Amino acid sequence: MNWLWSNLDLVGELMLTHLALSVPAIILSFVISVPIGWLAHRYRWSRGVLLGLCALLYAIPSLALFIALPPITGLPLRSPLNLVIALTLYGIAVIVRTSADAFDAVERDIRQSATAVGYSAVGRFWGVELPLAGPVLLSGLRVVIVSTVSLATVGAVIGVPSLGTLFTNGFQRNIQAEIITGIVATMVLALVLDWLCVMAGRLLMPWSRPNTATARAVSTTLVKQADAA
Amino acid sequence: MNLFIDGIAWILDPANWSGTGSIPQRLWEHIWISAVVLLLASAIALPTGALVGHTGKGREFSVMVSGGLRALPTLGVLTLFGLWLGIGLGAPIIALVILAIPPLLAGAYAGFESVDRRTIDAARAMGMRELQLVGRVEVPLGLPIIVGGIRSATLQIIATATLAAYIADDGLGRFIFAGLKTRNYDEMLGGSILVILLALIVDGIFAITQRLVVPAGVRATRTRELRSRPARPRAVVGQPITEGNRE
Amino acid sequence: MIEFRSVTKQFPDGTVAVAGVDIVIPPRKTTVFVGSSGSGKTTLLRMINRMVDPTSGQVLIDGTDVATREPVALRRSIGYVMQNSGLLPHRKVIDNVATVPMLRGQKRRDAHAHALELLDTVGLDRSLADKYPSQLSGGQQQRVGVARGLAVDPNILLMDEPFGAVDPIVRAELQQELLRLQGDLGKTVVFVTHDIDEAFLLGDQVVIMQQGGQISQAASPAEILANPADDFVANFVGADRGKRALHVTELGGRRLVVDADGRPAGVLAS
Amino acid sequence: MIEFRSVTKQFPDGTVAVAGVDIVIPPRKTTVFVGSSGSGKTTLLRMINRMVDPTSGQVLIDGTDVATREPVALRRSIGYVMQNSGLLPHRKVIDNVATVPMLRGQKRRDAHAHALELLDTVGLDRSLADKYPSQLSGGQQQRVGVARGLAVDPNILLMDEPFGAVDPIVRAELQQELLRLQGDLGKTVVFVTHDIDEAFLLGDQVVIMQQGGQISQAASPAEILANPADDFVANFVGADRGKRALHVTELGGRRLVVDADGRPAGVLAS
Amino acid sequence: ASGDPLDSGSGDGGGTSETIVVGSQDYYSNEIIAEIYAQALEDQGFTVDRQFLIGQREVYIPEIEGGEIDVFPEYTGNLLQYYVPDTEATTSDDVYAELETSLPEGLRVLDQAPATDQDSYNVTKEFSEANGVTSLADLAKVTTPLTLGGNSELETRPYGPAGLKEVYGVDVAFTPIEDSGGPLTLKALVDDQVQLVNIYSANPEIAANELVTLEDPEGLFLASNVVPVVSEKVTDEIADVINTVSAALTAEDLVALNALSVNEQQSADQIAKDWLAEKALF
Ligand SMILES: Nc1ncnc2c1ncn2[C@@H]1O[C@H](COP(=O)(O)OP(=O)(O)OP(=O)(O)O)[C@@H](O)[C@H]1O
Ligand SMILES: Nc1ncnc2c1ncn2[C@@H]1O[C@H](COP(=O)(O)OP(=O)(O)OP(=O)(O)O)[C@@H](O)[C@H]1O
Ligand SMILES: [Mg+2]
Ligand SMILES: [Mg+2]
Repeated sequence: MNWLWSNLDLVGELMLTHLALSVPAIILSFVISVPIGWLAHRYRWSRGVLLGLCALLYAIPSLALFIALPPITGLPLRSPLNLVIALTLYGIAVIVRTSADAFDAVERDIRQSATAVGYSAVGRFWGVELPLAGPVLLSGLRVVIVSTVSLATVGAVIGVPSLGTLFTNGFQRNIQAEIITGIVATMVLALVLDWLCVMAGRLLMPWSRPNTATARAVSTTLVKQADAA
Repeated sequence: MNLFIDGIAWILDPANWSGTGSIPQRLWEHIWISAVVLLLASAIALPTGALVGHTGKGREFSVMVSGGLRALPTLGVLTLFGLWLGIGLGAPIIALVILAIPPLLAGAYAGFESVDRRTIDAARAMGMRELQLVGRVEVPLGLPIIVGGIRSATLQIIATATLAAYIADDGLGRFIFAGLKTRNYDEMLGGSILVILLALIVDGIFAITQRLVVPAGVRATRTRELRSRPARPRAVVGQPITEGNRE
Repeated sequence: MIEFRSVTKQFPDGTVAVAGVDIVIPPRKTTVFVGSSGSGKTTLLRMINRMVDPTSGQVLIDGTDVATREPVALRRSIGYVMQNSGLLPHRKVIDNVATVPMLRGQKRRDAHAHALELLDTVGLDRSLADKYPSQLSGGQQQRVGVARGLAVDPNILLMDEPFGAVDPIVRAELQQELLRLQGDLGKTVVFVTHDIDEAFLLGDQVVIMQQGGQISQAASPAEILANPADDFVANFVGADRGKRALHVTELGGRRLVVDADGRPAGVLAS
Repeated sequence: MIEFRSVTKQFPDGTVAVAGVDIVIPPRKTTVFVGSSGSGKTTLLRMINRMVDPTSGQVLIDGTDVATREPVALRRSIGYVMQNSGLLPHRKVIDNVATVPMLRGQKRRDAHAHALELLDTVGLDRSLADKYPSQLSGGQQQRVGVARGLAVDPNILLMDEPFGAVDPIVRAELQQELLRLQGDLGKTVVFVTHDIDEAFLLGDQVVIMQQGGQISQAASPAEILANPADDFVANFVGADRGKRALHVTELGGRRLVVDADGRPAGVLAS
Repeated sequence: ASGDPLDSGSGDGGGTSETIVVGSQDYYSNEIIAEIYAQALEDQGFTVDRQFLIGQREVYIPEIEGGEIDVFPEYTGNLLQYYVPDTEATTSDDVYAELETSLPEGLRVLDQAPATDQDSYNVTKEFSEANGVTSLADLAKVTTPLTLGGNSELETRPYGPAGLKEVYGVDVAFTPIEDSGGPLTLKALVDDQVQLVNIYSANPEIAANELVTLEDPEGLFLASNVVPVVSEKVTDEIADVINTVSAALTAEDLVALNALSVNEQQSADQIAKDWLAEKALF
């Protein structure tokens, strides 16, 4: 506790650094995954390939990816951008499958009825398919938030500062309070982002009362992320 | 890309294939740790998940627990337990077990939940006991998803077991740490490539297993599913009966 | 004989599914519960094999309160057929039919041999024995469901909307098949349906349920049609909509029976 | 008037859903396509608004081949009501009804005002306007579906098993409502159903489809009943099962009409 | 190096125009020194950008060479070995002299401080007494198998297991413990999982746990004084400020500073501020 009070500044600063690493990765992976997921949903033949690639990506250990990326991107090992790219890739690996599932989950009847009343293909995507895929997309996003925030700490091992720095530093100095603070701060960050995401979901999708279908989607997302097509 | 060639050359270098800290030794350690962790975590998570999935009770709770555990940063747990337990496999195993529990738990209960309630209902109505219901209906039908959970957990274990080398002299992660400290990028990359290969091979094995455990009758449905649908959707306004009284 | 004595069922969430039901279900006859969705039909049916226990009141089979019977043994002695057949998708047809005998400890060989005979009984080709349920049509699946219900030669057969999910033509076939079977076997059949026409076709006794889990009328079809107990029943069977108020008219030399709206119901035979 | 001229549809997987259909659908009347599952009813219906294009043959509306019309514009000019209402679950009732007018560019205010009137037309309380579809009962959802179908005041209304998923009692209400509406509005209604009773009730012309996408008979209900074109039709309408072969009997002083199996069909009025 | 107020005044003028990037290793003691440099510079009106906790030498040296970091606290012996792995120098002055000539183009070292923080091998008091070991040379007499614990890079260092064998004829096994002589290393030693550990000489835990630091008569370890490595961007004004700091930083000071970090759990910021205030250098 003592440690925490005298280091509030440091913790706050690292939290911001941590946010700066994970939030762009979360947003990027979401924005990139939704179109990929839609492709996998729309064109059956691409599904196996795309989801298979994601499963491969997901199988790559984080530390190994952090190290294997720089030769490809040409960035220095310690560059935060390197970490953001790696985290984005993991996010994509997790969420592409969910977004394919999300579009699959839009009922055929509703899609057809939208066509029948005269929606054009583009209008149907924005007006019907995307919003209806929303709840499941949201569930995928929530998984990505939690895993990205937690994974970003590993960067500390290769010298990219984040809340994970509290682990490596506290470890060297034998200060348990520092490590515990790091763990709690990471979890708080993850849960707050998650909560914000749920709130945004309620605001944007007032029709989707929390129901078992989405709850189930969340739990299957946890399982399916490694489940190749 | 040259770096990758160097990394692969490092792997192929015969000097790295014998002696202490050789590739085979590290590989074996990595597999061994992963197996122990998987067994321990499964022993905790699978029965719990089965219980939750079968009874439908405690679902919220286990979603919360597995969500919370996911948010727990493994590196933090590892260093914290490292301080308490010292060098050796104690801390990495605990940290990895905690890491593996959420996907296993979620896989188990999602697997059980994926079984059509009406099928379970019919089986109970025919006079199956609860254990028979679990063993003859829920497990065989939920197995693909349960195995999916095990697969996901195994991948995460293998990937994260590299971090064990932060505390213990074990596993393929040693190459990464040793390389990192001595600026030997070949070794780091070589070690990373080995972990990636191991993960991909194990993943491939699971992918095949997961297909094999889909019950034959269910596999038959999948191919027809695209087109067939109930001739006449029944008129349902009330909710289907999900559970009656249970003895 | 099955007897409900002032049976009430309130679910933990407060829903009263069945409210003070008294009814006697005669043996070796078909009793059909009919009513709209949520009127408690399924709940009533499931009290017979203790899938649901009443909150108050008693259900008796041949004078014994089912509450005194061990549920699993009780269920194994009663046939149960449900909508969508409820077959185990990972078991072959033959294994599905033989499930209950095998649960009861019968040898696999014997159970299978008997199951094959049952396929004959319900009018299925024996070649289907080795298929999985998903490889059958909806009607065939329902027949397998009936075969499974008959596998332990139960006195009582509970059928919960067994034909609800099949085609009208197939449904008509299945209904005829059930009538034939019942003529041969003479089980105590308790049947649940939405469809008043089906109820009138199959039921020796028809029980009309209304929302809230109460019985509006229990009588033979003819009796109900001739003397509906109240407006609800009259409405339900269609008497007040003119659908059952028929008269005769001529068309092309044949005598058509038409309802009050001028829609034809059939041709007068004699 | 809608006209099918030797229309055939073969899906890419080889299924022939519709085979050489020729039929004229008269204006301002209700034509009902009835047949068992897979007989191509939906496919036929969807050719009218180009949700499906025929492999060969032509579909004409008032003499114009629909193939020459732009699909999206065509669809916006035709009402479409389907089973399970097909409402957009993420839009309020009022927005659902106003969808097509707004797609056509009408102002939100005007579209909403008109939508409220339509709720009256289909017998719904205006207070439901701000609810989401999932907050309505099945019957209410269907009514909203009909209101949406009427929103652009189309000449043609396509209805694909619109009442297939609701309770028998609610269904009867909806059928009466449709009869009333049609009496007021006089649209060209093309209606698809499984249910021969529904077909006889609603159809001015009833078209009986058989497996393989062919028409067995197209005529008025009375004509079909009096002179079924072939065994298939006779079977389908129940004439050969005795269901439509009625005779009269006495019970408790009232004259019951019963079918060949002794099951009562109704009471003789006069 | 003097605390001439005029000098620092002119430093003000030159320094504020550009930001000086101060780096540190991923090691709390190094971070404290870096923080002292930073605060001293800020005190003199320079603008400082802190790039602390950058992992090990192998990661940050390229960044100093590349001009991304201007001032970095280093250790003479370790740094010399980095550039000249087979160096013969061992004494403080020899090492410093050779280091000055071995640095690549664009890098230089400022004055070295009296404070040292060099690798040292330590045993428990019990082990020392039981085996009569006080010097590395004594280890050759020990018959039980010995395991050395330390960061993984130690295994390949000239003073690692190979050096021990070559210089003192001692055979040791090696166990990597990845905490730079921190708590795990200590715990492993106390639990007798390893018998010999590499701990930096300025680590306060040596005293706190009554460890015996083995003498090194043959000079296996190089002397390793604290020394700032700087880039070309560092002007004389800046150098003066840092040299003033270095001159004041004694070996005892460093141990005390580290103790504040580990035992009192104070932040580097606080420790540096207090130390500068106490020394009143400017
Ligand atoms: N397990 C349960 N928990 C709470 N309410 C229940 C449960 N099972 C049924 N109900 C409620 O009890 C009432 C009667 O249900 P029941 O299934 O018996 O009706 P039903 O007549 O069979 O309807 P349907 O024709 O739709 O099958 C309904 O309101 C239903 O929602
Ligand atoms: N998109 C499609 N691709 C391939 N086959 C199709 C497609 N749509 C329908 N079919 C097939 O065409 C046949 C006719 O289908 P259609 O949906 O028109 O029948 P229907 O009479 O409406 O049946 P239902 O009563 O079940 O709605 C069926 O065999 C069906 O499987
Ligand atoms: Mg029911
Ligand atoms: Mg259809």
